[in-house]
Amino acid sequence: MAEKQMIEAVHDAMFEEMKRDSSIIVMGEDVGGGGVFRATEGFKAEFGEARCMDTPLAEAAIVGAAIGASLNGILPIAEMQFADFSHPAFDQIVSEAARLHYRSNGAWSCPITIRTPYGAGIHGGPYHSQSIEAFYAHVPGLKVIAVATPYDAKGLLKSAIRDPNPVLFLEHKKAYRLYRQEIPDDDYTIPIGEADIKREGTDITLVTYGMMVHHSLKAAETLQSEDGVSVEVIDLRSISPWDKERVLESVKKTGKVLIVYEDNITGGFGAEVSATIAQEAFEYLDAPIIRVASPDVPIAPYSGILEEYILPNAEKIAEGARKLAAY
Amino acid sequence: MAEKQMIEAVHDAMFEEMKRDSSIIVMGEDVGGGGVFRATEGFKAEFGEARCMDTPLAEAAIVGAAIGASLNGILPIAEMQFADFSHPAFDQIVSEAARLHYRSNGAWSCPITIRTPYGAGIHGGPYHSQSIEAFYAHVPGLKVIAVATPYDAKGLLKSAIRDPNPVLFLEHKKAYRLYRQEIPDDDYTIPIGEADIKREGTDITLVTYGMMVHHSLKAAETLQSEDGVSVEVIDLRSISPWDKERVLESVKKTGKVLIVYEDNITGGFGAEVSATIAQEAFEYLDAPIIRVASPDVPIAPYSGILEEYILPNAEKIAEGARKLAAY
Amino acid sequence: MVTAKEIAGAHGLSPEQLLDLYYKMFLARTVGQRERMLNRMGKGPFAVTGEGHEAAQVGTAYALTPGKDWVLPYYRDIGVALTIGMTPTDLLKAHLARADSIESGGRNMPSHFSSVPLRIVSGSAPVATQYPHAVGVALAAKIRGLDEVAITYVGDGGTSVGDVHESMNFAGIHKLAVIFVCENNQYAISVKWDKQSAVKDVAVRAAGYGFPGVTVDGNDVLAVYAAAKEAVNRARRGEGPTFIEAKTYRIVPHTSDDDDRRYRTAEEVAEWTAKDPLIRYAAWLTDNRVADQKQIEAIQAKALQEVDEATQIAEDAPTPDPASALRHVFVEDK
Amino acid sequence: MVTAKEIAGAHGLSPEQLLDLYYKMFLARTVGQRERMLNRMGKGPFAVTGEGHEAAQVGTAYALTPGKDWVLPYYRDIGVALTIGMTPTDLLKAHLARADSIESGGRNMPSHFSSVPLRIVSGSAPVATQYPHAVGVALAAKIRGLDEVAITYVGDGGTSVGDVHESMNFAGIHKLAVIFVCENNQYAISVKWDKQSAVKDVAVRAAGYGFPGVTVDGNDVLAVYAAAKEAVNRARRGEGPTFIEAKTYRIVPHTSDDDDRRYRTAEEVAEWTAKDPLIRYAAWLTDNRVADQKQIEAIQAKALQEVDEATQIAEDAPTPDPASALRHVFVEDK
Ligand SMILES: Cc1ncc(C[n+]2csc(CCOP(=O)(O)OP(=O)(O)O)c2C)c(N)n1
Ligand SMILES: Cc1ncc(C[n+]2csc(CCOP(=O)(O)OP(=O)(O)O)c2C)c(N)n1
Ligand SMILES: [Mg+2]
Ligand SMILES: [Mg+2]
Repeated sequence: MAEKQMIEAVHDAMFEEMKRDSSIIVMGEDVGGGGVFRATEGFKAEFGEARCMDTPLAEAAIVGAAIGASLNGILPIAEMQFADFSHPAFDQIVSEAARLHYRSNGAWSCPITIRTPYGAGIHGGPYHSQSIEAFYAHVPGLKVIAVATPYDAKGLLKSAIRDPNPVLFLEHKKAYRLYRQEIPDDDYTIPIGEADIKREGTDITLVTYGMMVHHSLKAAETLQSEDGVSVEVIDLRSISPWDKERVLESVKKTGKVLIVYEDNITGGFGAEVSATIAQEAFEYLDAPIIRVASPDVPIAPYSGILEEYILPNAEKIAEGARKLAAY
Repeated sequence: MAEKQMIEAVHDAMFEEMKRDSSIIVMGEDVGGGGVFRATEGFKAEFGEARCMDTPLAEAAIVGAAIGASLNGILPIAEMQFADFSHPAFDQIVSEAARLHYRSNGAWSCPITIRTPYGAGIHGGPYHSQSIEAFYAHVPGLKVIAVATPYDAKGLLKSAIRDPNPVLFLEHKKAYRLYRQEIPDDDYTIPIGEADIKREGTDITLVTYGMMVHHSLKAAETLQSEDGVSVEVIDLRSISPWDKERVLESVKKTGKVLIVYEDNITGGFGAEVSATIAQEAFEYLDAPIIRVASPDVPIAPYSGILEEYILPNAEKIAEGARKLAAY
Repeated sequence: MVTAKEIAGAHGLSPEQLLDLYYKMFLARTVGQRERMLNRMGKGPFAVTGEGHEAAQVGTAYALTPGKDWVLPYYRDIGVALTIGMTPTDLLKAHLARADSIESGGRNMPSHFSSVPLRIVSGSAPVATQYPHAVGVALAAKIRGLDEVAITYVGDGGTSVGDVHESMNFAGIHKLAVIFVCENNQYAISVKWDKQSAVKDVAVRAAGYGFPGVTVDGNDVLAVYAAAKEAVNRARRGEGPTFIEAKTYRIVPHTSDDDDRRYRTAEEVAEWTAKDPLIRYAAWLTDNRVADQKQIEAIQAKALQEVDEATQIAEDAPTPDPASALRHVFVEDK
Repeated sequence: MVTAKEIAGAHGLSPEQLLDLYYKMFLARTVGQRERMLNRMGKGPFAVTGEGHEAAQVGTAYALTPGKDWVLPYYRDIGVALTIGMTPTDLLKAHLARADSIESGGRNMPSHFSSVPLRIVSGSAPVATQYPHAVGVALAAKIRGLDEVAITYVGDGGTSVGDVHESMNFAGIHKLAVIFVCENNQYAISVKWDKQSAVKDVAVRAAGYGFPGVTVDGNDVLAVYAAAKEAVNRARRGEGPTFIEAKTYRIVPHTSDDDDRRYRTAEEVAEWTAKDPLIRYAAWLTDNRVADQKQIEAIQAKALQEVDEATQIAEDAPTPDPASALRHVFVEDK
């Protein structure tokens, strides 16, 4: 066991996979120099330029070339330097990576991994802070993961790389150096599609993912100590597919649901979680399903004052949980 | 009053607006020749090439140039030939059109209209059939409309053109020539954000939009005649902003909700409608909120047999309504 | 008097190959016409074909090694697909959306060619998205030390798309073994070339990416073949990409949904129909005594019979099982 | 002996303008340094500045008519913003995310320049998205019969983006009054130019769009001004776009988050620091007796004092009201 930051876990997952399988390459802007977040530090020295390739500044071509390479015996991990800059690659991701297998009736497949730092809270302004999981969780044929802990990051990134389908791997950039966590030295993976109960509880089911996991755990702490309310915190980790079973199970136990996400509330992925519960566990609900998320403004204004105002945090989450507890 | 098909209503709305305001132009692929659906038939002859401009095949540039033109005294209506081909313009729509006003603290604004035929049921295959409203309804700063009747199309397209914000105007292509409807000869508009109760009912609230409005009305008919169940059919028409008030009002009356949309079920806009109801009208619900939508497969396979299998229709909707009625 | 062998040799081909070129072109023409006919008969809801493009398509594809080189065509490339080895039956099953269509089992529109063994990569409808895929295929070949070539096709309209720029730039930097083909038929549906570009020959853009761009008479199959052969040799030698612009004309409407009388004159179409690459090549073959009229007609008869048989097979083939629509969204575990 | 007036005249400028150019360059340098200093002091979380680019920025912008012509800069263009008329106070308020920052009221990152009266269009962070906006602005001017010019800027990295191709193609077709500038500092963060392009001079690509592309020494403010002036004249005459590549170097890290020692040598930076466009131009001014050392120092002192005052004003300016974060998502009804 070694103590690792999430960015190190991301680094190690790729490094170990590239050691294991020489068909794996990383490609993207500045990855050769180690990447702007240092995720590929030392890769060029270890694996050479061909397997740690600096690309031109052209996201559509990065994803498009990754798709093509994956058809010819190479397993690319394509980096989008920031999730906000994946937008120019939207067509290649949605029309091509996600649809190739289906449109060819299963004849062709596209096992690429697209990894990218996402999320707010770092004064990144409206173009270095966005959440993009809602766009892509809506796209059949694509798997979407969002992590915010070192252990989950390493185990799920390895699964993403080994998955025969295109996977969009979202790493919350505020969690990169948030803290260190003991993670196994030996090879391990976490199955895509499995949620993780980060805290057990009996009164309220709190469904979340990404950076909000940490804020939610703090809020759950507060509610336990100050209100004696027991909140079960479920970290989805996988957004598509997502772990309905585990969530519904918890809801049937608690009867109260709080859904927390950093993204804009309208059309955010939490809406899907709510809609699924409202259809499949309605009989068990003792209260309205409450969502705590960012209001519908571009995420995020640069000013720390403005950014803090719009982003969910432990206080706002606790407030929602209290409403629910009191219901 | 004159009888018009929806495609004619779309044509007339633009034609009349361009007559009224000489700063309005249409730009897009093949619009000069009348457009592949004939929406701009005769525009070049009437308004000249400068105001009915054939662009290169480049959606990002079409939207990007429209944004720029809108800053300098021109009101562009940009056509995406098919909604599926708006994907290359995703970055220009999300990062630029939708965010310009906010990021400039209200100093700049972008009053463009982007109109595009969307939706399935015409054997268009996986690239001439997509619904895209869920992607864009999630984007703050953008208004999204989806129409499937001649009257709504004309009134809302005029509102979209006159709106000072960027508006994505979705026209269900299967509805273009579906039927004729009496619409006023004189100028009229429909406020963006207002839903329309297409059929009054007391037992079930059916929330839908686009082509599904027609299938839902048929299903409502069936339920009335065969089961004596009264279904209220609400056509949202505006997806963002959407008419929560009217929907919640109806839910409080019926206590049962069926949400119908053509798009893939997971992360579709209907999830947002459900989540809003589950939070704001929970006390009034007598049954689970049921969604009838397409399964999570690329919409739509080319084969009519496969396409029909995945798309919602009157039968599938009626089946959902019966479940709900029986609950 | 020069022999057919010498004439063929001058083009790096055998007399049989010269006739094979004509056969492929005529077969492509016939499949295209058949698809349009089946569409008019209401058997297939949609048809997009390449009549007029046969020289550009067959001439380029003929320079490749099928099964070794990679092909990323666009929807008009019936002649490319057939030259590489797809059969009329394959294409007509796709046209009729049959369950066992190797293109897509009825999921993709017709003329969205695909064959794993032939390395013809399934394409989509958004124009030009295959360009970066070809770059990636060639990048993988370079990393793996393989001398495989990737060829990709787009129309003149497609050259306006950003992906084309990003792809040519990427391939130029790494000297990848990609051949970028543009079948310039001077129209993007109804939009004439002068509304798509300020330059006459789009091939000049290749200079901006550091590799050769050639403009060739796209109705002259031997000229096209020569340009493609040269590009393939360059690519195999590791000298990088080539852009080939084949100037041609589609003598049919854009698709079965299009009425081309709205945007071009009958005179213009007639003028180009007179330049029909099949008529022209057949004349060349006979003028040069590579074949006589009887041989030409025999080839035509053979192709027609093949397409008739293929039509029968395709029509008899089963349609997809409705519930199979749910399959292959993700890779199914073995 | 030639007079300052004659020397200036040879460049189509007055002696005062020659000094004004230096003043603008030094002001830009000073604002950039100030932002980095404030960032190191922890007063602003982020700084992106343009030290080294001053000649390219001031030289191009100086050819425009502020308030009439349209400017779509990128994040490094402090010298462009100041030359057009934004003040050090404007830029420093943006750096400190103040409520009354005319750039964005603290919503956009610093150096995302904007001024409605000056027609400097608010930009985003995704590289090169402003290129098509400039095309649209010029398209509108053409439709409306106005002789306004739109100038837009991007770095060398930006030239790889599809939007740049689509924009240049569009502008070329319609001969729009757009000037496309590329400040080629040879790096996209850590990626050297030879990993971004197979051609040495990106300006050659303009030929593929039917308009002139010029490569100019981006550290020679008068050479840059001459190229820009020529482009503006062309545009005003309705002769269409020009692409200007200004070869330069950023003598500071990419941003306050970057450590440039990871990807370039101290020697390389030193070599270019010696080519500093300010030192070079100051020397030219004194060598040609347009100014003496005292005048140069007076200009520097003036700029420094202005930036000191601006810093004070910006630091004293109020921060945004938290709840104002909810405003301006949509246009508010009057
Ligand atoms: C990105 C995108 N935009 C629009 C379309 C609709 N469309 C299909 S084909 C076509 C014209 C293509 O013209 P060209 O590239 O010249 O090929 P051609 O059909 O002439 O062979 C258009 C606009 C599309 N398929 N993809
Ligand atoms: C579409 C997009 N991809 C990636 C980034 C991240 N990024 C910001 S600046 C930059 C390098 C730009 O280099 P260049 O265009 O040469 O401008 P310079 O900073 O050298 O002046 C990158 C990759 C971005 N802002 N936008
Ligand atoms: Mg064409
Ligand atoms: Mg640079």
